[in-house]
Amino acid sequence: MNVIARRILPPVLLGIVVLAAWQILVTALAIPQIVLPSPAAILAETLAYIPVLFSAALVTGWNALVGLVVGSLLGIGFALVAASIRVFDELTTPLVAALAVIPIVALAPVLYTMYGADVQSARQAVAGISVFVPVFLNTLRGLRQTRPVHRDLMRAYAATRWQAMRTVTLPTARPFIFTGLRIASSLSVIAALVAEYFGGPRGGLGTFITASVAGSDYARAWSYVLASIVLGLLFYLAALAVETLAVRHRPA
Amino acid sequence: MSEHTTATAIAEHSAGPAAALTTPTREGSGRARRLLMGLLGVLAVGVLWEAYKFLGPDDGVVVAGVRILPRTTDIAMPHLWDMAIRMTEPVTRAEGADLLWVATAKAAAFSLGVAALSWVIGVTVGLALALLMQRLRTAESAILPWVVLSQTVPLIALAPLVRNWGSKLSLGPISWENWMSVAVIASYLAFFPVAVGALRGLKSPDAIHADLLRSYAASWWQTLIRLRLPASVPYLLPALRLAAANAVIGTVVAEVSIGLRGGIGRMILEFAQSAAGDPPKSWAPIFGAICLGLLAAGAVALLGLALRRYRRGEEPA
Amino acid sequence: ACTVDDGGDDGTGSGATGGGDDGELTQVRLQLQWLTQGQFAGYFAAQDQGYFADEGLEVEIVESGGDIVPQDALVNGDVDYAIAWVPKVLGSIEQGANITNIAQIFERSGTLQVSMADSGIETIADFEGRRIGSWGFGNEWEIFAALSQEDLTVDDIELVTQGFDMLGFLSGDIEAAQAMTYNEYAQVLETLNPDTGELYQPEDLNVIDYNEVGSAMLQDAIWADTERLANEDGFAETTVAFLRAVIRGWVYARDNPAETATIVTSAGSTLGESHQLWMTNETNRLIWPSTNGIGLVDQATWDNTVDMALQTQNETGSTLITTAPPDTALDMQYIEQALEDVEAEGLDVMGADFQPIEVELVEGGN
Amino acid sequence: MSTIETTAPPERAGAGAPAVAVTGLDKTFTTSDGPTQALKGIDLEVAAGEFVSLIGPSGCGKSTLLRIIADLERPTTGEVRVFGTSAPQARLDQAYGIAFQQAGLLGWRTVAANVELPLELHGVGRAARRARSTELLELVGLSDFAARFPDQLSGGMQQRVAIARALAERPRLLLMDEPFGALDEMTRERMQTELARISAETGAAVVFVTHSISEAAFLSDRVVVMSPRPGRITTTVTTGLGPVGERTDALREDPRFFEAVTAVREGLHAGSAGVAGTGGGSGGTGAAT
Amino acid sequence: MSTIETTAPPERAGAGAPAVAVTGLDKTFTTSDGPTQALKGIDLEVAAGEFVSLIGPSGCGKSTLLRIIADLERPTTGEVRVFGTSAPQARLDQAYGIAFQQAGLLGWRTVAANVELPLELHGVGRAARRARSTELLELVGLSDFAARFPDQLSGGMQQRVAIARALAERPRLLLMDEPFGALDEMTRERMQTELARISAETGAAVVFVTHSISEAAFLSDRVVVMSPRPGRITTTVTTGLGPVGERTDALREDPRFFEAVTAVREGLHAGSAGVAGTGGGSGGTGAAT
Ligand SMILES: Nc1ncnc2c1ncn2[C@@H]1O[C@H](COP(=O)(O)OP(=O)(O)OP(=O)(O)O)[C@@H](O)[C@H]1O
Ligand SMILES: Nc1ncnc2c1ncn2[C@@H]1O[C@H](COP(=O)(O)OP(=O)(O)OP(=O)(O)O)[C@@H](O)[C@H]1O
Ligand SMILES: Cc1ncc(C[n+]2csc(CCO)c2C)c(N)n1
Ligand SMILES: [Mg+2]
Ligand SMILES: [Mg+2]
Repeated sequence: MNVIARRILPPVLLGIVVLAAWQILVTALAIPQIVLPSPAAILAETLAYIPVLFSAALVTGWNALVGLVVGSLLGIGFALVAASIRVFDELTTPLVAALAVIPIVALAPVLYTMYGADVQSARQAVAGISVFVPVFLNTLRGLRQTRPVHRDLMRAYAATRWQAMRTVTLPTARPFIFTGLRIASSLSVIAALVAEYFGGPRGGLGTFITASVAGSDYARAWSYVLASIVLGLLFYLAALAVETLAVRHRPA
Repeated sequence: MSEHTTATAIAEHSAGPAAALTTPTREGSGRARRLLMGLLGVLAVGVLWEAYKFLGPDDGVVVAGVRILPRTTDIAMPHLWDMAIRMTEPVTRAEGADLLWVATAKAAAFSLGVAALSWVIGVTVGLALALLMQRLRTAESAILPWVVLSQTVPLIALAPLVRNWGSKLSLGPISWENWMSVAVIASYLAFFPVAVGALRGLKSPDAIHADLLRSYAASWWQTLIRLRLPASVPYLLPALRLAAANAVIGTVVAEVSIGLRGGIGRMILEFAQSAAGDPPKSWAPIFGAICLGLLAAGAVALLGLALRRYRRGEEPA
Repeated sequence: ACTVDDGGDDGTGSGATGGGDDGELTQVRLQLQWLTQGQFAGYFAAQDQGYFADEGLEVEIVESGGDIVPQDALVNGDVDYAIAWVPKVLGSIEQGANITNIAQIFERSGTLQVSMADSGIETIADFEGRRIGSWGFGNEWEIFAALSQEDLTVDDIELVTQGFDMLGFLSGDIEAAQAMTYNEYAQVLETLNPDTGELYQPEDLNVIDYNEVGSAMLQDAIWADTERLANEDGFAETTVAFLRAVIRGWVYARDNPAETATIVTSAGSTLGESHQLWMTNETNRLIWPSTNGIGLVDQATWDNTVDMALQTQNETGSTLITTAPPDTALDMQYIEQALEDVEAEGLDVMGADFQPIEVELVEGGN
Repeated sequence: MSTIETTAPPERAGAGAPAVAVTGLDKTFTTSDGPTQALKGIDLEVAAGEFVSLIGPSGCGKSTLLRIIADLERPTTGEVRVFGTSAPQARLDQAYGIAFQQAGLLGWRTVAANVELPLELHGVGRAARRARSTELLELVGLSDFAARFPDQLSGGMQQRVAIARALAERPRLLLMDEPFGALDEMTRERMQTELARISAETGAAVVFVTHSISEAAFLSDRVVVMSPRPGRITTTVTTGLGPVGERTDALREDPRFFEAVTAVREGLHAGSAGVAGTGGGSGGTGAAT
Repeated sequence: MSTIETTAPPERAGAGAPAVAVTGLDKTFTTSDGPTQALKGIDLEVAAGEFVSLIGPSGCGKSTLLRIIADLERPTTGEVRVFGTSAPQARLDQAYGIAFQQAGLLGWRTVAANVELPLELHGVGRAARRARSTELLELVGLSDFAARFPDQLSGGMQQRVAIARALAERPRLLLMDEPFGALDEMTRERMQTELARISAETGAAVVFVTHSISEAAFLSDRVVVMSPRPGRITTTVTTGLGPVGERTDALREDPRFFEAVTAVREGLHAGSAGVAGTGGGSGGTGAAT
């Protein structure tokens, strides 16, 4: 009850106000569809195209998911190695920094050539690379949060490396890993979608956005954008849910 | 969506202030060593590239119908030396054409300019939002979810719209230019980490500090200047670095989308035309983009150096 | 003499008023549908040769990029004229764009579907079950139209989005790639064939020409705002003047392909020399020889494109347009007037004896 | 350490009134688990210049009471007057100085700048600020550290800076929440002696929260013993060890001091008997009021 | 609180040897500012079953000495033997239990699971672990909190869990670094009494670092007083208050206890005279060895 009043109501109200203002603006100033479609028009378009939206979201979502899973696994794995082998960390620091600043638009064409333009792999790779960076950085940071007193304790218990990793290092890093995953979740959707602009099989949200825009069908383009927002949100919420399940008790 | 989790997301991502766990012995010899190791790392990737290109099958490694490792043809993976040599040759045979690396540097400089402006806009907007959210709890709960949601919008889809709307604007004598659209799109990416990071930073002072200032009957403004802003620096700097990277990425994407002439994005578009016949050429803008991003991140690192008084107790990065 | 705008302008774009006889040049903005390149050779030639200035026009040529929709820039009032493909604009018109095709510059479609000689793809019917490339951005409609002629649907092929390059095709990921005669086809011919160690030769490729298939749609046309044509004082005259200069430009390009290619390159294109020349030459072939005079399209050809747009479905089941465009969508009076004017000067607007030149492509197009 | 001249503050309104007068104070926190009563029926008067310690088991509401006096927390019911004015007014008037359990220094300010913070906020000029901080750092024995940053100081030194800061504006009332909790015993005893002297010299009243029985006994005119939650005042022990300003280290080995300690301990154990598992210890004398 | 049966550990090798024997120990840390000598010429022997406290000003090296005994830090020169074996061997043998200044609980484990941690790491079965943690939590008075998480506990309670954890494997040597520093006085006194009993019952030797003079005096057979940096042992005070296991709250009001306190204080002040500004206090009796 209280949570609804404090957490849910304000953003929903703000959203409604903004949408209403948008609708009124478009109606009152008779702004043509081609300049700015009204929320009502977008909604109508969305409702009319639900099956298409759904199948497109499925294509993009699947790529994002594969990228998310593979990128996260690689990110966590590399972070584990970097945390335990200092040389590896030093070797990879500039590479990760570089990876973090490569625009998808530059990467996508290259990856399409390397992996093939007829399969979804290149898109999944694009998503995976965008996921890798935040997951790697957060995990690495998390793995370095081990408190000295815990490290001492493990040493005092003559715990093996693996035991220390399992009982102290990983659990300490866990919230950080999930933070990385949360960021990565919606990022993976955007990356997979943007990658569609540069080639690959048709059928995803990205290709349909471009197709609609090319015909000035902005209401439909927006309905695809809307679907991609919903998809991104779903990914985010799923990451949040996994986090809540995995970190049942979040130490203050 | 939980307030805590959303608010922490980016700031944590971007390495909030680390505990005062300084290991002083590490630092002194570190700098030169890190540089050397970094170079070695880059070298290692180069060796890996060539080694895989040499050993790997032309059609890549395909497992169960999925290509796990890339193709190794000259088109897919040009030799590094070919890329390097191509860099020193003119862009085209046309008279007066720049050398490729010169053209790339020029394009990078152009994009950097736009990105810098986007960064400034993004940081300003992000800070303003953070202040608003810090000041008013209702504003925070109303805005923050939308701020998070804003980042699920594929900005590439917005680019043509922004250009369309921008062209409707004319601010007195100043007319809307395409590079402004690019800046708007890039700042849309840049504002997010700042808003979230700054909010976290502004809320970072211990309760005891807030109490102290309250006991001094300090005004909100005094508290902001003396306490909240300085305390937020360790959160802000990683956010600024992220914003810089995002500004660069956003600039390049928007340049591609809008076709703004002069920058790296445009170069990607143009060189794609000869990607098949002249594969090493299309790598130039990629290296340009990387240098650009690293340069931007480096600039923020300098800023961090200037603000190091506010980062005491942070683990040296 | 030759300025290409990189996008910036005064934002109003509606400066094109009045004739050119008061000594002051009339500002005109022309929106291209892609980067500066030989595809738009005629406009750059007109600019360079001072044909626009002769008509009292100061023309600014505005490039576009990946996602810029020229007809939207026109509708927004950013520019006075825009170059765009007819099928794409038909969609925009249905969405409320009130614009008119004032000159159908390209008479033929430049779109090919290119496949390797050994791929066995020689007709549209062979598309079935194959990986067929298209850029998207509305360039896919010709494929859809061709498919429906063969009673195929999108579901019978595997449609792959092509990037800005032909690498997907060359790597074999795309079995039949969309290619403009003037651009992507040349990109392939500028690439070393790993089997022969030499550049790809036309014999190495199967080419399906949509003009021959019968599903070709009208491409580069010049569009203007219907409202302004009808109501704005002097705009009609400006339009005719503009078209006169454009015609002269294209005639110049036809007669001087090499010079024109150089003009385009110095206007800021980074395309290689041989590629630029190839593009200029091939573009000429889409215009010349002209049946009715450059820019003039007969109603039947137009209706043909409209009919395809009405009938062809894409993979989401929607057609490009659901109702026929208003009659104002095509208005040939300005080009007719312009043709008449320049023909009076003795200009050859038919190019009946046009002969394309031989262009030798070099690796990378450089 | 030399004795530093800490002049008494100029007379202000309500000088005749007690430093602190708390009547019928209740405090209930509403948390997500429901309401928690932290304080119940607190009546407390601290005379001007008096040194009063609050002692009691953890969670009994000592800090809460202090915070209410400082107007950092609002009472649920009851009244708080500081030098005759309301608590909010007293805060605006800067009638008190405050020091917390944690030092709470600003990490980006030098030690001197930390001490000067309240002066800076209230518009005191640079030279006057510098003079005052020099004086105060000498008082707490950190003159050599004026230009250092807090993270270069031990926890104990940080706490001493915090105390200097609390004294910056020559308040007539000092509110201190376990300020010596982080100090080692020797420094702690030294600081206690200093604080006794300072409070006497400045004539400031002190409300001092502590966990340490001996600290409370050594420093206070009166020790207020509180019961576990909901915090009530169960006993008030008047130490009777003479003027606070005259207490020196010798007192620590004085039998009267042991008596006072024992009295406070008894009071504590009696107050929490039946709540915690352990009963009170064996007998002892003490001047319980 | 009921008395819990804490059986003595089975005999192990080197049972006749002293629990701790430190000879000629120096410790120098190399930092970026150059070397810091933390300890100098430390000789210390702790007999099996003996309770020895280390006291001294902050930074004098108490923790360092303890950490060297625990093999968490290597000595620069000198030798450390624990029950006749080397310190590293003793660590591998789990010859000691340890508790730190900070509780250092794992926030994602329940209280019981925290106590069971060392047992789990050393392969003790689930049932045996549960039985032991139940026993220990009763010992420290936290039976009701077994299923809670550390952040739901007060700082004092957390420290009690840490002590229970240190006792989990029935070590014959307990190393404790200010384990009661965070507890309030009452709980602290109670825990002291408990610790005295436990150490006697288990027969474990204890090396106990503290800042509190009274705590050291109350708990120890011997109090080792250290000087400021570089840490040296300046005095050893034998409290002479009888067997540690028989010390109860009554002792706190016993004149013999005050004497021991005074002796330790004198030792401390003497040890740091000339270093800190304050000289030793006035006279008093104490059994300084
Ligand atoms: N802001 C708050 N919200 C809810 N409960 C609070 C709050 N502040 C304090 N409490 C509760 O009020 C009670 C008294 O807390 P307080 O901090 O005053 O105790 P204390 O005597 O200072 O304890 P300690 O000796 O550990 O410092 C505790 O039960 C505490 O949990
Ligand atoms: N890892 C380290 N590196 C460098 N110097 C250290 C290190 N650990 C301790 N020191 C230094 O050694 C000295 C002794 O430190 P130690 O922590 O043992 O003191 P202590 O007596 O336990 O102090 P406290 O009572 O404050 O806990 C200090 O000067 C400290 O700064
Ligand atoms: C983003 C994007 N990529 C490719 C094309 C394909 N295309 C169709 S016409 C044309 C101009 C002549 O080459 C080109 C390149 C496009 N329109 N937009
Ligand atoms: Mg408190
Ligand atoms: Mg210590």
